[in-house]
Amino acid sequence: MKINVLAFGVAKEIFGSSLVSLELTNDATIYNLKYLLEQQYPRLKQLASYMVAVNNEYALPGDTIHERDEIAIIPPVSGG
Amino acid sequence: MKINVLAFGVAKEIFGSSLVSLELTNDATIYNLKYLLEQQYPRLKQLASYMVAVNNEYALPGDTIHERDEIAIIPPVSGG
Amino acid sequence: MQHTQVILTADTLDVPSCINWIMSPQSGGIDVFIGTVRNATKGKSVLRLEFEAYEPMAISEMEKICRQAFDQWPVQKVLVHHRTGTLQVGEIPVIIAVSAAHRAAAFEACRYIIDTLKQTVPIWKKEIFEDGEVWVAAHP
Amino acid sequence: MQHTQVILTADTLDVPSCINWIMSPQSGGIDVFIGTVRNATKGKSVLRLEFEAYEPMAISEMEKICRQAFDQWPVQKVLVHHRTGTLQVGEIPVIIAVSAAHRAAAFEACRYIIDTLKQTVPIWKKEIFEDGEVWVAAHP
Repeated sequence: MKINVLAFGVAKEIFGSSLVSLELTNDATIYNLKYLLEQQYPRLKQLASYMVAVNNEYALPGDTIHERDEIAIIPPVSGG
Repeated sequence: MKINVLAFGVAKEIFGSSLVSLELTNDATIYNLKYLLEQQYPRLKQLASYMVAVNNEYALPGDTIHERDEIAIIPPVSGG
Repeated sequence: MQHTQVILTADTLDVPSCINWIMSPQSGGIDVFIGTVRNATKGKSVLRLEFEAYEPMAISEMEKICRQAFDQWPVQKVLVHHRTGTLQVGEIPVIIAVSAAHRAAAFEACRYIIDTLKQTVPIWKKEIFEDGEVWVAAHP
Repeated sequence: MQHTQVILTADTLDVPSCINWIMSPQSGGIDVFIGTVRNATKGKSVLRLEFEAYEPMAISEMEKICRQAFDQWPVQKVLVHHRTGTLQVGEIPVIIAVSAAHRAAAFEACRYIIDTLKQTVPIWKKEIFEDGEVWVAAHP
């Protein structure tokens, strides 16, 4: 399945875009997504940390990704 | 010596006045003053507590009172 | 004390002017405590409050608390405004504002100032009910 | 949630309107935290900040924190306003306000909200210096 990944803050600069598209297998997890992104964008691994959100909620590494989920890369937040 | 004692809050109501005059011996302490006041105004003893201030500072029971000191009775405060 | 503003007044307290005074380009966090007159105490309806102060000592005690805040936390500015006289429900008896480079100091100093003010500053509040009145905290 | 007001906006934040919203005849204490843009960070002069938010998730996370505050403390109203876009030194990125019958709950909930917001809400701040710019907290 093809999924779109939103990027914010420093992640947007690492991707060179606020939206990247990826091809994932149907039972792919957050862990699989992160592995794939880090292969393609090695600078992701230099972040202090980053989370993945699915449909506006923080996701765990084992969570499965479904088609049409809204996926976002959340680098360390710094609001306030 | 004759001293004036300022009263605030509930102490003003107990004294029936915002200022009472007392005759004290020259080496009188805060302790002596409180004893004298409590003889004259027994309702003072029904307060949760009360302090005496001398020249705008809280005084201790053993502190000596001098002529022309500004003495005030401070019932439990409740500002804020 | 140019970084301290202590005011005891019978006039209405003004939050925006307190915020204007406390803000500065050096500060990163400001904590403001605003006391307001509640419409009830212990389930009993309050009509209004009357505040009385031993003015010179109240000011000197409030200034002392501000100095203690500067001694204990890295704060930049400290403001204490307190009302006297008659206050209706919803009116503001006290505003405390503290600015600091970092928020922890602002929060802790602000809390310290209001907690200590309520214990040491010679100001007294009388609650007026439909059927009587009482000096708060006077009796056990 | 009629007792909660969460706003994420590119417009200037307005402290007086926050105070007006948070005050009520039931409340006895209000704690307000105001973040301000400092002119320096780690000794380096800051020209301005740029805030970016993942808007729907930022709002939902801020609402979640407000619900957690209601779960943990007896508070009456909770307000969170956060800016996006470019902010100059002295401008206000965030206002948190909490009202409660008693001040301890207002202070503790306000502190909880700003501390948690800074850890979980997807908003990012870029510091702009004379000689470059950096996303705050991005790198170890």
